[in-house]
Order: sequence, then C-alpha cells, then structure tokens
Amino acid sequence: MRISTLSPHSSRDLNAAAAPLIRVSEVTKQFRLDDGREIQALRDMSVELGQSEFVALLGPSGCGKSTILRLVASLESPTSGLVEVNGRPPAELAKQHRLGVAFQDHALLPWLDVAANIALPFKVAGLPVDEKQVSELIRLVGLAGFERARPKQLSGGMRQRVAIARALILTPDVLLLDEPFGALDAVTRRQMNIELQRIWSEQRITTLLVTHAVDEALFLADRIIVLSGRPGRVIRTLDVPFARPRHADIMRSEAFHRLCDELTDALETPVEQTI
Amino acid sequence: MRISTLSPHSSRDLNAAAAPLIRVSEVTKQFRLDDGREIQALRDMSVELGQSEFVALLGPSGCGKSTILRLVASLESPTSGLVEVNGRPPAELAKQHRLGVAFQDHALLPWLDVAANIALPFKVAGLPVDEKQVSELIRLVGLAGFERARPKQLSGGMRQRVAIARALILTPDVLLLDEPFGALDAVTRRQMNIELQRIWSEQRITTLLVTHAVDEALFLADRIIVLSGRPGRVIRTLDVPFARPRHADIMRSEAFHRLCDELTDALETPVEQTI
Amino acid sequence: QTPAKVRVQIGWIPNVQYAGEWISLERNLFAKHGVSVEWYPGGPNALPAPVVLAAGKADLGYSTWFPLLDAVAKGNDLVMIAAVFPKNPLGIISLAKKPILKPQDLVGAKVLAQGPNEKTAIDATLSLAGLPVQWTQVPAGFSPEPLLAGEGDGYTAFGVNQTITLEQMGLKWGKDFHFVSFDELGFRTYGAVLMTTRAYLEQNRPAVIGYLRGIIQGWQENDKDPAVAARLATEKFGADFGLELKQQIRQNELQIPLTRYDEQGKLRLALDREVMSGPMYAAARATGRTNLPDVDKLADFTVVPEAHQGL
Amino acid sequence: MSELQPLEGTGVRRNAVGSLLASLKSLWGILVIVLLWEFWVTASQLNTIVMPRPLDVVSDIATAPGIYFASMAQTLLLAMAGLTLGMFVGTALAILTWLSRILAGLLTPLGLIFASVPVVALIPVLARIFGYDIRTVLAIVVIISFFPAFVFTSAGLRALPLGSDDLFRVLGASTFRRLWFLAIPAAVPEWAVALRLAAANSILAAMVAEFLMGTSGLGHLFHAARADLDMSRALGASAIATVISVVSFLAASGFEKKVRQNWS
Amino acid sequence: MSAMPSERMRTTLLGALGIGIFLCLWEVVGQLRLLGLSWPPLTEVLALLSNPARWGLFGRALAASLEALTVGYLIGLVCGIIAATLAHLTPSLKPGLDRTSAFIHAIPSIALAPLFILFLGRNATPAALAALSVFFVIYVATSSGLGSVPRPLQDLVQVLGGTRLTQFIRLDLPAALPVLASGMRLAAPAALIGVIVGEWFGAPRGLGVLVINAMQNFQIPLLWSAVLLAVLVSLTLFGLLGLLQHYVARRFR
Ligand SMILES: Nc1ncnc2c1ncn2[C@@H]1O[C@H](COP(=O)(O)OP(=O)(O)OP(=O)(O)O)[C@@H](O)[C@H]1O
Ligand SMILES: Nc1ncnc2c1ncn2[C@@H]1O[C@H](COP(=O)(O)OP(=O)(O)OP(=O)(O)O)[C@@H](O)[C@H]1O
Ligand SMILES: [Mg+2]
Ligand SMILES: [Mg+2]
Repeated sequence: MRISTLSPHSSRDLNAAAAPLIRVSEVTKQFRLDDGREIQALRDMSVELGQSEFVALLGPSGCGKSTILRLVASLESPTSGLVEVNGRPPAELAKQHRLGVAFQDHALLPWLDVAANIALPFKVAGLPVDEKQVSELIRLVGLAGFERARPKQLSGGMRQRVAIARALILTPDVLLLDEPFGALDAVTRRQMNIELQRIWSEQRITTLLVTHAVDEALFLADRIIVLSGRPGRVIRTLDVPFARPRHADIMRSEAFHRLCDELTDALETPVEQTI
Repeated sequence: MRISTLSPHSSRDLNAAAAPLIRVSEVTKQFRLDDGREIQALRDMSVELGQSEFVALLGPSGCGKSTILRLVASLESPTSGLVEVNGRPPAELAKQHRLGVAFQDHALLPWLDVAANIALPFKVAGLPVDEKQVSELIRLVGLAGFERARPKQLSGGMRQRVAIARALILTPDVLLLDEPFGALDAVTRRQMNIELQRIWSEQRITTLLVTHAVDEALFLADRIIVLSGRPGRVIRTLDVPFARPRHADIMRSEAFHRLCDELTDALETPVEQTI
Repeated sequence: QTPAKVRVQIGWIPNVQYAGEWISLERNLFAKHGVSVEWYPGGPNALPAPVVLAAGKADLGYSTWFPLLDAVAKGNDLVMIAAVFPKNPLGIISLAKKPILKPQDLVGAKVLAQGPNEKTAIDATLSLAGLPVQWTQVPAGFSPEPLLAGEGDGYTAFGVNQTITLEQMGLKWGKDFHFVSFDELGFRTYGAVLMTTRAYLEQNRPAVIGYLRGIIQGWQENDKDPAVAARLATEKFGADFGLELKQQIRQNELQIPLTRYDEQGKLRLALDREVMSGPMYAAARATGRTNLPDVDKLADFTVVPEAHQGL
Repeated sequence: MSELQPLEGTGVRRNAVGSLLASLKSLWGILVIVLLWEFWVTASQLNTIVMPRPLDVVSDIATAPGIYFASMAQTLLLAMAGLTLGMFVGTALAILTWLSRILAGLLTPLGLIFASVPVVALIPVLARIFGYDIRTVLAIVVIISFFPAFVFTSAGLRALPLGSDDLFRVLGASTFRRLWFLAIPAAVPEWAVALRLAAANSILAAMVAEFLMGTSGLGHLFHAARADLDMSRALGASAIATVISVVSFLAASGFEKKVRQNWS
Repeated sequence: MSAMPSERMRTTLLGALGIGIFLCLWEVVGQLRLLGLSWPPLTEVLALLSNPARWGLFGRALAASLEALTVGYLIGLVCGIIAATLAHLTPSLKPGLDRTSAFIHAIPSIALAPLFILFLGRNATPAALAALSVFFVIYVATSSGLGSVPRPLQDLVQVLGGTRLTQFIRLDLPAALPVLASGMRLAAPAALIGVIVGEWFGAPRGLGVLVINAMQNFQIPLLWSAVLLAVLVSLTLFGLLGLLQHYVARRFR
C-alpha cells in the first residue's frame, strides 16, 4: 500500500527525506466571516513530506498551522491548489484507517471513559480492541488508575494526553499532531517527547507536528518549517542535523542552542497581519 | 472595599508581600469517580496571597492547580479546610464583580462575537459597555480586525487571547489565570507577558497564575509556588528577587537562568502519583 | 315591548332536523310571538342539553329522552314539554339477503353498532320482546361499507340519514335494503325532546309558549316545501357545517312523516301521556333505569296544547 | 406558596412531617387545582351532571375498582405497545434519513407530513383502514409517538460534541460506525426528551382514540359514562388516565435526567 | 458539512419526488378503491377543494381554526416560557411547577373540552385547548434548554459575579433558544390538535367541526378536504418554524 511515486519536477525533493508521501502544493485557503469579509489563512503554501519523515511546523498564532493539518486530514478543501497523499486525495488515507490525529481541542467523547476513548479507533476501524495495547498506552501517557474516569473528571493536561494516546493507538501511517503537548508541564512534556521519539524510531510514522516550542521541534523533527504570520507562507526551512536515535542530552548541546536561537530569530520576523 | 485584616497567627506572613488577601488554608479536596473511587486532588494545601501580590503556581499535570483556582473562584468548595478572600467567603468577591478569570478551556460563548465576548463582564455586572476599552484590549491581544468573528472562526491561540482580554476588561481586584498563554507561540507569548506585566504594574491586581513555563513565572511573579504531583502539596516556595518594573532583558541574565534551573530541578522531584 | 330572549341548545348540528326553527327564524315568526331566539349548535360530542340547562347556560334544550331521565334521576328538576319526533328515527338497516324486520331477526345476528347507546337499545328491544339477549356487536363507524361487505347483518342507523347514503349509492329502499326503527321493534322512545327547568317554565311560561308557537308555525310551513328549510340549513344556519342540499332535502322528506303524531298530521309536538307511561316507561325499565319519576312530574302536558290554542 | 418555605425549614426535624412537606413541595400545584375544583363546585352549587366534587370521583373509583382496573389495563397496554412501536419507527426513520441522502430527501418531507398531521383529524380515516377497534387506537398511538421520536432523534443525530465529527472523519469511520459510535450515542439525550413527551402523550392519545371509536379502555369508559350523564365515572376515568400519564412522564423524566448526567 | 447549492437542489428535488410518489400512490389507491370508499382519489378531494362554491365554507372554517390556533399558540408560548423561567429562577418552585404542568397536560382533553365549552364558551374552547398543549411542549422544551448550558460557561458567569438573572439573560436564555425553537416547532401541530379537539365539542365553525361532521355524515371528500387543509396548515407552520429552528441552531450553537 505504501508505494509513492517520485515526482521529477518537484523542487523540494532534496529537502524531503524520501519520495513525497504528502504533498501540499500552492495551496491558498480563504475563510469567509459572517460579515462577508474574507480571511486568507494560507497563501500559495507548499509543503512536502517524504515517507517516514518527521516535519514540524512553527509559526505565530493564527497563521494557518491547524489549517494545514486539517487540509492534509481532508477536513478542509483548499480554495486553490492541491493536497495529495501518495498521489491520491487525502480522504482515502482516512478511509483506510491509516491516519492518526490529535486535535488542538482534544475532541474526546464525553460519554466514554478514558480507556474507551483511547480504544475508539479500533472500534471505528472494525478491529477487535487490543486491550493490552490500550492499557500500555494509558500507562505510557501516565494515566494509569484513570481508565474509568470520564473526560470532565480530568485536568486539562490529562485530557490532552488521552488525545495523544488515541492518535497513536492504531500505529497509523501518517500522524498529525496539533500542539499535542501544549497543556503539559515541562517535565511531563519532556517525558512525552522522549516517548514519541521512541515510538517514531520504532515505527517511522510520517509525522506532521504543529508546535510552539522550538526545542521540541528540534528534538523531534527531521525538518522544521517556519511560517509567516497570516496569511501563512513558508519563510524558513531547516533540516535538523542531529543523528538518530537522539538522546535527551542533545538539548544541552551547543549546536542545539544555536539552532534554537536561529529559529527563534526567524519567528520574530515582523508580521504582516492583514485580515 | 479593600480592607484586609492581618492575621497574627499566620505562619506565612513573612512570605506575603502584604496582608493576606486570599487565604487557602489546610485545604483538602477529593473528587469521587463514577466507579466510587476517591481522587485526592489536594492535600492540606495552604497558600496565601497578599494585597497586590502576583503569585505563580507551577506543578505537574493533574496536580490540582486548576482546582486551587476554582476554589478561590468559589467554583468548588473544599472537602476540608478553609478558603477566604479578605476574611470572607470567596463567593462575595465574584458577586461584587471584582474577579477576573481566564479558564484553561477558554469558555467563550459560541453565539457571541469577539467584541461581545470581551464585553460580557460589563453586561454581567450591569455596567455600560466601555467600547473604547474593549477595542483597546482587542488591539492589545492582537485581534484587531476580528471583532466580528465568532469563536469557531478563530484559531486556538486567538481564542485564548479573547479569554485573556475578557479577564482583564473590568480591571478586577483579583485575577485568576489558568495557563493563559499555553496555546500561544513563543513570540506572541512574550508580547502577552510584557503586556500583562505592564498592566499589573499599573493596576497592581492581586494575581494567581497557573503556568507550565518556568521563565514566564519568573518574569511575572513576586512569588512562585511549586506543587508536587497528585495529591498537590507545596514542595517549594520562591520569592522572585527581580526588581520591578522588569524589562524583558532580565530573561537573559545569569540570575534568571540559575533560578530557572533551580525551579526545573524542583519540578523534577520524583512524583508520588497515587490516585 | 321588547321580545323575551330565549336561549336554546339544539341537540345536533344545525341541519334540516330543526326545520321548524329555521323557517320561523327566517320569517320572523318567533318575533311575532314575542320571543327572540338565540340558539347554540350541538353535535356529535357536544354537551347534552340537560347538562347545559343544569349549568344555566341555556333556557330550553333538545335531547333524546334517556339523558333527560338520567338527569332527573340525578336530582335535576327538568321538565319535558314537547317532542318534535314522536317517532324516533333510530333503527336498523339490513340487506335484502338477510333482512332484520322484527325482534326475532335480531337473535343471533351480528349488528354493526356505533356506541353504548345503540347496544343498550338492542339489548332492551330483545328483552322487551321476551327474547334471549343473544347477538353480536361489531364495532362500526359511520360508513355503511362494512354492512355492504357483509361484516354484519344489521347496522344501527337513522332512518333519515344513513338510508340516504345507501340511496345515493344506488341501492333501493325496500328492495336492496330495509330499515326498521326501534319504535317499530317495540322499543318506544321520542326523538328530539324539548325540555326546560321547572323554575324557568314557571317564571317564563309566556316565553316558552311563544317559542313553541314559533316552531309550530315553522313546522307547518315546512310541510309545504321540504326544499325551503333544507336550503336554509345548508346556506344559512348550518352553512359552516358542510351540508349537502340534495341530502338535506331528502332528509326533510323522510322526517316529515315522523313529526306527525297521527296519520292526519295534526297534533305536532304534543306529548302523549299514555305512550309515555306505557311503552316508553317500559322501554326505559328495559334499559335498567328503575327509579323513574311520576309521568306528570317528568312532563308538562299542558304547554303544547296552550301554544296550539293561541294560533 | 411562599409560606411553604419557612415551614419546610422547621419540619426537617421530624421525619414524617419532613417527608410530607417534601412531597408538598412538588405537589402544591396539583393540590391547589383540586382545592379550587372543590371550592368552585361547592360555591356555585353545580349539579353532578355538570361537575361532581373531587370526593365523588374518588368514591366512585373506590366503589368500582374492577371496572376501572380493566379499562386502565387495556389503555395502558395499548399505550405502551403504541409507544414502543412509534418510538421504534420514528427512531428508525430518523436513522434512515441520517444514513442516506436519497432516503433523507425522499423521506424527510413525508416524515414531516406525518409528524405535522393533526392526528386526531385522521382518526376517522384510520378507523376505516384499520377497523373500529383497538387496531386503530394502536395506530393513533404509534403515529403520536412517532412524531417526537422522529423530530428529536433527527436533531440529536446531528448534535455532535465539539470536534467529534472531524475526529470520526480522520479515523476513517464508515457511515455505519459513525452512526453507531458517534451519532446514536450523541442522540441519546434528545431521544430521551422525545420519550418524555411521547410517554405522556401516548396515554392521552389512546384515550382520545378510544373515546371516538373504541369498545373498551378508559376512553370508552369515559364515553359511556358521559352518555349516561355519570360524570363522576367519566371524570374518574380521566383521573386514572391523568395519573398514569403523569407517572409515565415522570418515569421518562427520571430517565432523561440520568442520561444527561452521564452524557456530558 | 457546508451545503453546496447543487446539493441543496438535489435534496429539494428528492423531497419533491418523495411527495410526488406519495401523492401518486394516494391517487392510485383511491382510484382502485383499495381502501374502500373512505379513501377517495386525490383528484376527487382536490376537485371539491377547488370548487368555488365551497370556498366560503372552507374559508370560514380555516379562518376560525387559524384564529383559535394563533391565539392559543401565543398564549401557550408566553405562559410556557414564563412558567419555565419562573421554575428555573426559583428552584424551590421548580418541582411543583414541573408536576403541575405535567398534571395539567395529562388531564385528557376530552374531559376538559366539555367543561371549557360551558365555562369559557364555545368560541374560546379551541384556543384554550391549543394553549394547554402548547404550554406543555414549550414548558418542557424551555426548561430542558435552560438547563443545557455547558458547565464551563456557567462557571464563567458565576465568577464574573452574575446574579441568577444575568446568568439567565446572558447564558441560559441564548443556550435555551435552540431547544425552545425545536419546541416551538413541535408545538405547532400540537396546537392544531388542541384546536380540532376543541372544535369537536360544539364549536360553531372550524376545520374540526367539518371533520367530525363529515365523518358522521359519511361525506368522504369533505372529510378529506378538511383533513388536507388541516395538514397544510400544520405543515406550513411546521416548515416556517423549521426555518426559525435552523436559523437559531446556527446562530446560537
Ligand atoms: N472556520 C473558520 N472560519 C473562518 N475563519 C477561520 C476558520 N478556521 C480558521 N480560520 C481563520 O484562519 C486563520 C488560521 O487559523 P488556524 O487555526 O489555522 O491558525 P493556527 O496557525 O493553528 O493558530 P494557533 O496557533 O493559534 O492555533 C485564523 O485567522 C482563523 O481566524
Ligand atoms: N470534577 C472532577 N471530578 C473528578 N475528578 C476531578 C474533577 N476535577 C478534577 N479532578 C481531578 O483532580 C485532579 C487535579 O485536577 P486539576 O484540574 O486541578 O489539575 P491541574 O493541576 O490543573 O492539571 P493540568 O496542568 O493538567 O491542567 C486530577 O487528577 C483530576 O482528575
Ligand atoms: Mg491551531
Ligand atoms: Mg489545569
């Protein structure tokens, strides 16, 4: 199923770690507000992800990061331009249950408890629930003991961790993570980063991660894309030079700090901000 | 209205920058899950905030930080122990419209647009809406042009900024902020920090801030309280030594980095984590 | 002198059944006799006149005769003063292949009957005839179809209504179908009994007399041309009830003989003490009503003759 | 009404008084209505053929419990059967229209027609189709119950928790699984509202239908008693219908409350 | 979920097709007398309805029923909202009001109608029964809507120091509007049923009067015409209120 064709015309083949699995090309996305005004969320945006590549998106609030993820997840369609996964419309990926997504707003089902929320993708895919894997993931995100708790009985960070576990449960082919660790304290976040790194190294899931933490992006990603303020455009692309597997220690290295500063500077480019 | 009595028996008077305005003393809070199990969110927790003091709460996910805020906001009542504001039950503060709160989940009214959501506290207090102040705050949180947009048309970070503006609009006596900048990128977050600092310096609102960012806590707070994992207890209290007004430059200082590391170490104390 | 106002609760919808009223109203006959009439429609589920009288919401009222007996038994001081239909049009329709013409024909029959009143009538008819009360009730509505479909041998109906439906369907009376009234089967009742409270009658006798004179003249006029009252009912007084002129004319034709007390057709509206105390009381007893008042207490036999005298 | 509050505070001490007052707290409205009734009948000296007193009605029920019970059992049974069937058909139709655009297009307007038909106007027609007996009564109750089930379930199937629709799309949920794991659970609270409305109405609809054509049941008891001007019995039948209707309404309310707690 | 114009068109077409099939079936069943004389062909009913000689009759009946419907609906709506609001704002009254409204609703209309005829009058009875049905539906819908505010939003207004009244105006009411709109929609047929039953018990005119008398006199086309008119009235109201419901749901959810 994972055949991907290498496009000879792509200008980004060099950046891609492998043949592009996900292609967002020349996409513009406009939204209309109630008062009739158009918001341009993305303008001529192009991003490509190769097979098994881990790409992080950085950018100011409201620049269209979530919109890119939603385009790849086929939850939005572009106003103009093309989104493809494996040369096919992105909706097919979802239909084959090969997509794992953690939304910015968690989207837990209020009537299911933690274990059932995490097991939901199995049920939706019509697969038998792998109870062992569910409890393994619950342990991994530090929610052991809360299997029977319902979303409203969890803290903000705990809910987010349920959403992460749910995104991982089916070992998807493509993983889309929208600020998955935003509500976590630094320590828990670090643990989660390390776990995600481990899982990724084992399964090499093609991953698109939206994050606000530069160090997180550097620690996890193969490539980092920095977006401008709205309308979002790519203003900087960085191939992360650290070899894998990466140990948490690299975060203390000189090179790491230098790249951190570099990206932070890139993010601080004055923002256009038109509606 | 701001008479506060100094309790001679309080053991924390020395820490408090002024007479305790908010007193959480020996509070234990238990929740019951559906399966009948008890969760102890807080155990024998005591916190005091003096008049015009800015206190930051740090602690692992699920340790009870939001619960403390909800107790002070009189949204929960303690299983045992006492919560007082100005020597009176905390509900009175809310009744007098002297409380500003930004919740972790934003809690925007879906049927109101940005401007109306921010103006809501005026309406609830039965005051005429100060349109100038509303648009001033919209500008301050970087949402100019989105006055008429409704919450579902905003990005995650934009929603959070609406919630912050709403918490500030009435220039309250007490401000409770639950990870108000969690969904913001580093740059926007820094801007917001600086703005909050400025507002606080002008109005000296007694503030309790929950955050996961150690640097944010150090930059903003007079005092930082570090909590243990669940059940939450105070494991470390730090009086922040930086003079006010603080400039963003202090974040690059040696002392700042040292305190940062110190707090991070404190946070990394192994966690008990019983349910 | 202003005419006395009389409030009348009629017992059914305002159709040609009240031909006397309509003609009298149309030709101002009531006014001539010093009364002004305000009437209220009845209908399938409307309150029976005794209840409306008991509540003081009308002065005169028409109903069948059993509700009057029941109301009196429950302590209402009501008086019966006239009967528009000395012969009750309620009866049984049957088809030629198995006609029901005498009480014996009812034994073991399947009869399509609408409600509790019809059931009581058949039970009482059989017991009055000294026959075993053996028959089957088949619940039915107001369509003759089940009868035609053979779901029952007989169908309780009004001789002035459902018979017309059958005629309109092309069936011939006496050939394709038969009708026999309960009166003919021995179960005697009056139809459209006029009643009032004793107190009203005592205090407003002239008004009651005036009203009676009005309808007597109205009914007399009706004899001349059945179409007049039918047209009045369809187009004026019952215009909101969707009546059909042809049907109303036919109904009027059929009902006129029933308003006559004898073959000469003279003594309209008058009550007959002998009939009441005899067969009608027997019929009432057969329905299980035991505690019957004295006839002279129940009815005032002097009002109608007094009305006739002045004409 | 306002004097009930202070009383309540003092009454808590003694258990019996306390529970009496607790039930007063929810029953005062009914009590007021019954007292007004009694007072009004006494004051205006109405004859029993117009309006009996509450006590007449109660004593009539007490003297002929057998008749009442038989009628009640019949009506209750019919109402329950009709309710079950109607809720089932309404829910099924709502689900069908959710499942298929084509069916939705074809069936929604028809569902709306049926839902908006003043059913009582159809009684004569239905009676012809189903016969003058309990089958028509059953059909009426089915249609009456169908209505809220269809309307509320349709709405509930679309009232999804924030973001959950997106979630199911990225999980690649088949239509059937989206229905089973998302839409149906999400519709349960609204479905419970439908049940609440329909439960109360089913008894009343059965009663009206029996009144017009039945040969048994509370509606018929009412009809027959009214024909005999026996208003105590007629109102007795109504009172029984009222009580079972209220009880089924309250039972359904309890169910809805429970559902709401567990569903948010 | 955005409905494209073409998609909306398709739904409309399908809907028209569905209704068309239904009407054809009606005609066929009627023509072939599959359900007997009581089910006339559609064309026969339409012929009666379009007969100008009958327009006066139908017009007066329609006007009477519509007037009773409007009056009853508005009274029931206002009373229902007021009662639900009262119950919501004064929790000590709520259990009592809940029971009372359930109780009033549970009194069979066939028992109430005769009393109303006597003591409210023949003209007011249909409206009164309609008001009762509407009251109940609106009461249930409004109280369940008022209680449907998500917890976080309640918390918000509480910490802003909102009184019960502000919470009601700013939060409960807007949140209740979608459910209230569903209730209003549901109440339209309920109101019409109230009117028709009310008219059965001796009203001077109205669609219900036509229905019951046509039934008694076996005037089948007339019966169906009256039923059809009633359905049209109900469907129109249902449709219009459906638009309202749609708008409110989009605006307040
Ligand atoms: N449904 C919508 N209707 C109208 N505008 C929308 C809609 N969704 C997003 N937008 C607009 O598109 C822009 C980009 O939104 P998006 O959610 O992609 O931002 P983001 O980069 O994820 O921001 P954040 O970091 O704050 O989550 C924003 O200006 C937002 O207002
Ligand atoms: N309503 C509730 N019912 C049951 N348990 C609850 C409830 N609210 C909170 N808890 C539990 O109380 C504990 C503390 O929750 P709280 O929301 O205060 O954490 P927190 O410190 O804010 O965490 P985070 O940083 O993840 O937001 C958690 O274990 C949570 O499961
Ligand atoms: Mg986003
Ligand atoms: Mg929290």
